[in-house]
Amino acid sequence: MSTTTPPAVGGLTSQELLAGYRTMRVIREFEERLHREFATGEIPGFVHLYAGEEAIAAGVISHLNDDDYVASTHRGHGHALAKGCDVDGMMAEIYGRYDGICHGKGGSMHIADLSKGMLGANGIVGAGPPLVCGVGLTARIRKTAQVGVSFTGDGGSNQGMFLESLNLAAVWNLPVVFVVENNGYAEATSNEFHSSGLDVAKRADGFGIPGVVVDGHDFFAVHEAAGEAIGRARRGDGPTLLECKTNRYYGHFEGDQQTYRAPGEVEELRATRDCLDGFRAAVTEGGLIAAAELDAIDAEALAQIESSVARAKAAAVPDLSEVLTDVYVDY
Amino acid sequence: MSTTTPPAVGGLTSQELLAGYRTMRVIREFEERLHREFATGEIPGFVHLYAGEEAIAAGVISHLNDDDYVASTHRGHGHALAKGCDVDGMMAEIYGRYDGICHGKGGSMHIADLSKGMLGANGIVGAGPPLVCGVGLTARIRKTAQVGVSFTGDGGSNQGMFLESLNLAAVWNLPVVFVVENNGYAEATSNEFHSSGLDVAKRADGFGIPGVVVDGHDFFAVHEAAGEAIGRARRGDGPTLLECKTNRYYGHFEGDQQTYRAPGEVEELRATRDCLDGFRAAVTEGGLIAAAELDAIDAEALAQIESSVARAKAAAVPDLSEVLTDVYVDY
Amino acid sequence: MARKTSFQNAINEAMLQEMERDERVVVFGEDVVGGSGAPGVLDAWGGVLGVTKGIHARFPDRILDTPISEAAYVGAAAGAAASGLRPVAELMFVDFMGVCFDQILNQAAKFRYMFGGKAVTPMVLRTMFGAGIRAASQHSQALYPMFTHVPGIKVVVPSSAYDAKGLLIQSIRDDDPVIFFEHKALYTLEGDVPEEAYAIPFGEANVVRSGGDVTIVALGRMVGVAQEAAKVLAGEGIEAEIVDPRTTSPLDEETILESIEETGRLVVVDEAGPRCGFAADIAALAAEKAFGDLKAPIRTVTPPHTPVPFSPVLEDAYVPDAAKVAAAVREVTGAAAPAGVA
Amino acid sequence: MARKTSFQNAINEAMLQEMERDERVVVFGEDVVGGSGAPGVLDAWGGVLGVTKGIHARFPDRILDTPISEAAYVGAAAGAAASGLRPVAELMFVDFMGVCFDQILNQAAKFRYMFGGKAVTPMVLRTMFGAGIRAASQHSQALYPMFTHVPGIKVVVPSSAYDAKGLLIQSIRDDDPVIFFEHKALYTLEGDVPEEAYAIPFGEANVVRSGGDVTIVALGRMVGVAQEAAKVLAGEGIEAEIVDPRTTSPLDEETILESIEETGRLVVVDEAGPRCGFAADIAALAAEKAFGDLKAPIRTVTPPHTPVPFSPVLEDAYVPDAAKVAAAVREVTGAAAPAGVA
Ligand SMILES: Cc1ncc(C[n+]2csc(CCOP(=O)(O)OP(=O)(O)O)c2C)c(N)n1
Ligand SMILES: Cc1ncc(C[n+]2csc(CCOP(=O)(O)OP(=O)(O)O)c2C)c(N)n1
Ligand SMILES: [Mg+2]
Ligand SMILES: [Mg+2]
Repeated sequence: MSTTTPPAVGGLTSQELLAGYRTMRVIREFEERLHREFATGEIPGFVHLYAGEEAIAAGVISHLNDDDYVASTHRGHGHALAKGCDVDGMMAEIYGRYDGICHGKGGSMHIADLSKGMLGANGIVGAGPPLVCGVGLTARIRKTAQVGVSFTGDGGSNQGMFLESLNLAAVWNLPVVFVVENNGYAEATSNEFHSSGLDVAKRADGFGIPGVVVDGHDFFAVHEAAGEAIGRARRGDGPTLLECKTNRYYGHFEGDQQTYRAPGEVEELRATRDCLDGFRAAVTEGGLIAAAELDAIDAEALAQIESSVARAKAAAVPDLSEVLTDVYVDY
Repeated sequence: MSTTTPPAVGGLTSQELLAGYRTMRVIREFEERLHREFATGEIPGFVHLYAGEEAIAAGVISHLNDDDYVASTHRGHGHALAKGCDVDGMMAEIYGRYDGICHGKGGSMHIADLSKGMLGANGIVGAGPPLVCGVGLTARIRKTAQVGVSFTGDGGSNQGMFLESLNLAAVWNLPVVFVVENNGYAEATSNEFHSSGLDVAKRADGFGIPGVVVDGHDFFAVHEAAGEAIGRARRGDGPTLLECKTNRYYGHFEGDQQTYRAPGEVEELRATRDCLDGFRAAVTEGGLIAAAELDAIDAEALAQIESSVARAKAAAVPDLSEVLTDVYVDY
Repeated sequence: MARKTSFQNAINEAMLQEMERDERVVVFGEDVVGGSGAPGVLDAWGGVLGVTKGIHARFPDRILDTPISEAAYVGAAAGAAASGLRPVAELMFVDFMGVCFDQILNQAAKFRYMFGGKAVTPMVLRTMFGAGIRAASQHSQALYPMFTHVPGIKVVVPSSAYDAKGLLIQSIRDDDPVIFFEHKALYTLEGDVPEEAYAIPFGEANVVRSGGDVTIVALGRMVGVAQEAAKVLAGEGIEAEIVDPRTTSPLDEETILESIEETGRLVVVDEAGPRCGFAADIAALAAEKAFGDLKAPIRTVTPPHTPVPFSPVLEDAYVPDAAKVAAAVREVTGAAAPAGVA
Repeated sequence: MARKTSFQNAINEAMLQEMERDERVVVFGEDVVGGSGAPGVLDAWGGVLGVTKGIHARFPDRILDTPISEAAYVGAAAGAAASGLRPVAELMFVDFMGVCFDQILNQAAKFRYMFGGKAVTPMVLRTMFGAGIRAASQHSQALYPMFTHVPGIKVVVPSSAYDAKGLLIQSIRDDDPVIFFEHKALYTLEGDVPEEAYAIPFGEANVVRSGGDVTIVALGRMVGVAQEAAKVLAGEGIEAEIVDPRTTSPLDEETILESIEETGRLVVVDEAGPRCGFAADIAALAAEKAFGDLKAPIRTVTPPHTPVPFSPVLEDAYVPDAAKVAAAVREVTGAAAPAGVA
């Protein structure tokens, strides 16, 4: 056992740094692979990819324990992976297999694992914030230090359920954090239009809770701001709205041609704002982490996704009797 | 025809002043009388009285024309009277008579008259703001100078429909005004609790629209602020949130004992903050209006309400066949 | 030990006893305490009609007032249930479902299925329903057919004080999301109610009255209406069997079908609307599974396909009454109306 | 002049023609233009599946994108209709009704009644529904039974391109609030559609196929399923009559009852859930008003009382198919299954 303090960026140990990088890289590989697989026509249904936004899931969720809960969105793979959901189980779910994390009954938009505190991706925009108010209530009533974190898009921040939840959490003084992933678009509609281009964080003021804006491409910035918000929640000091400015690389869903975006917009973002590139530069420049260590994670992630796709494709579909099960605990 | 400018308070002509006073007095008499009549058991259903808040309805709606629209609340008598709904018709409605403004089918909570631009009292808290967004859209599409005004309580400002509407009106740049009547309570729950005691007007900031706070006991203050907001709307400069701080004299509904209020709270308000008293003092002190003129209005209002109650009691109830009519225009 | 108490007290008692028994049970809703943040007394209301009165005195930390944000707090009930509490939330009037239905329809009801059987969401949503108190179109609806349509939730509609207590206790102990419908005109109804806690299992209909000539299926306040009709009919020599399903989902098909097997005739009386309603649901059940037993057309007695009118005379004409039920029974049994009855 | 075009184009054309004819018609919803405020091309989407594509080019001022605030903009449709426009709002998937239902249930639907007949609310809410494209539990529901239950609104469920155009034009011209259900798996279905505008009256069922042995009632995508079944059955000597009500509210009871009078047998196939659903509604109608004509129990063929599963194999097993319909028909007609069919 070494007694020297390991090097850190933003107060992070090298282990934490590597873990953060690994989370982002696994998400990226997962999503890039899905993008290619979707094109073959083998993946059923609607698929919304998180590529480009990884620093948010990784930066926020690295502060959470298994008994903290996350309520996610339609764009939920990143949150689920960061919260510890099984990669193979997720991939098999997306392929509609019985080995899927929901036995193939949920699919991409409903990936969940309550044993990991993953309350579900959600096909209903804005439905997650009320759910984490409930998590916060559980923590408050049971006097635990649990925290609930919801993710919502910029578009979702116009949904009444989200806005009501800000107030409910304030009034009940709940240990929750409302993360807003502002990627500038709600489907094809720009934030300039659907929210008059304003910061979502500004809405927090009207409910008397802190509203914070952070660069969502920057793992370190997200990590720090989320740490404060989650710490505040754990200390019993109430909710925070944390807005992360980000970008998505792919269409709203697979199949979207993104003609509403400026030509070259995504290429430019990939070249200049990529969270993985930024992270790599920050940790390698100062010599904190050797590039080779990151390369090894990259290779591992690639292999892991490769294997999960192979397993998913080979896995059995559910038995037809599964249609009728799991509706009720007891009926 | 005289060429001298008539005396004015806050830029109001004496005719306008008398009209404002009359509106407030008729509302007050209407509500005080209902309070007494309710106690006899002859009035069916839920009745929410507006007494104490008259300056808001009178001050805001005096700026509106018949083709401007108002969407009201469960506490709607004041708005309906100010918007020009027939007093006899309203009273008969509350008694459930066929002569009622809605043929007895609506009752106190659904008084409406579209020919007067009264889009209805509403039993659903927060349902009015979306409706006036629609009115605003009508004006925008038809390029008229019409305005839509919704009223919402402090409690109703926590309802998602209200909050969404602020944003929709901002995004579509609609000619609407969202009036919030903050009487400090949502039923038995205090504004201190249900909105952390904050000004509702603060919520406007997050949507990029002006939020204004005004003393709702003061007809002149309301009139001026409402004039600005409605003017802004008519000019095409978009929505405003106008919060009027006010108080209700009676319980949430008739029958409520108000034990959640401080002893003497209402008596104190009646003695010191009454909108009619304040108005009388303001206009008589400077000699703008003779007290006798106001007394005459008081007597007329009393007589009008007296007569409307007598008519309502004598009026016929609807024929049973009325149950089946008015569901559809054509079915 | 049973003693007479009201439907309302029975519900109050069920909550208190379950809160005592299980510290995961929490209660919240608008003004369920009443007076939060206000200068006067707390627990001023105990719910808009006093049904939660006294809970605050006993369990001050486990009952909470809410803002008028039904979507947020009904969703919070789902989230709390999924994370370990057993919330009993209140939707003041079921008419307000339109502002929070997503959290029931797409969240609480579907968690278990969407998540492959790995979620348990033991929440109860108590709500008032029904006509008869001149509350007009937006505060008088029955609406349980809409909830019955939704897989994943259970729907309870008690008709007596005894059932209200036992079914609410079962609702709270149940591991599935439950919506519990309280008819506002039944709150003062008295009945024999044991003091101790007891649970009435879901999906077990109550044969409220036995009779061999016709089966009347009725729920909630319509059970009393059916009983009134049955008394009149008995005087005419027609013995009606009244079956109260108590829960519309799950539904005790067996008891209903057995009764029809005996009587050969079915009248369904229901306060919900006729189209895609509960009366149609029961009629369809019989037409599919008891066709061979039926000796006459099925008759449903429901309000018309209209909103609930305000004026007392109209509202009274809108809601099914004993005379309409008796007339329907006479029709299916081929009996003549007694002199003086239309 | 009729020519082949798709269900989706038929809908698009109906909107364009009515916008041309009546300047009070406006269209709004999420991404119905697509690209508002964005740096790229406007009308990038024309709705999530392109159904409103091209409207912006023709009527740039009368089509608006909205924030994701369904309650606000559906309510705005009601308010706009009450104040003089004829809005056609879009609820992307009917599954999202839970966030905006109040504005339909308690506002648009009830204005006329609550206001004593003095309001007119000519709004249309277009919405996608139905299973079959692996969209999972929250994007695949049918839900029209809930709307059918609500007095004051009309409910339209077209099954062909021809009907889609004519019924949507009627919806826009109609003075009552209408909800218009578009099955997402029908968008590419081609059919003969006149180029000119035409309206199909509400409450007039379409007898899609004539036959004397059994009546099959079916709506939306289930009409095609029933036709498939009928073809198989015809090979076995069973002639099915298929009645498509086209609107569930108002309902053409007459055509359905007349058909049953001829055939004496009823099978209802429906994609909505079984409990308090549309199939039950039709079965109840027959059990009440055509009992004397029925020679066999009624059979309903619906999905089970479960959410819609994601996995393609499960979803396919969930939705009624021709085999299930044929089996139900064989049952009620007493025919033996042909060799090789279970
Ligand atoms: C209540 C509801 N309305 C609309 C939709 C359709 N929809 C799905 S995702 C989406 C856009 C969401 O935008 P945003 O919240 O910014 O998230 P992003 O997709 O950018 O991550 C919309 C409109 C939905 N699923 N639920
Ligand atoms: C959606 C909805 N939730 C709850 C209610 C019950 N309710 C009627 S009035 C009211 C309080 C409203 O308070 P506020 O908005 O402040 O108006 P005030 O009564 O003070 O004028 C409540 C909770 C309702 N009618 N509609
Ligand atoms: Mg976005
Ligand atoms: Mg108030």
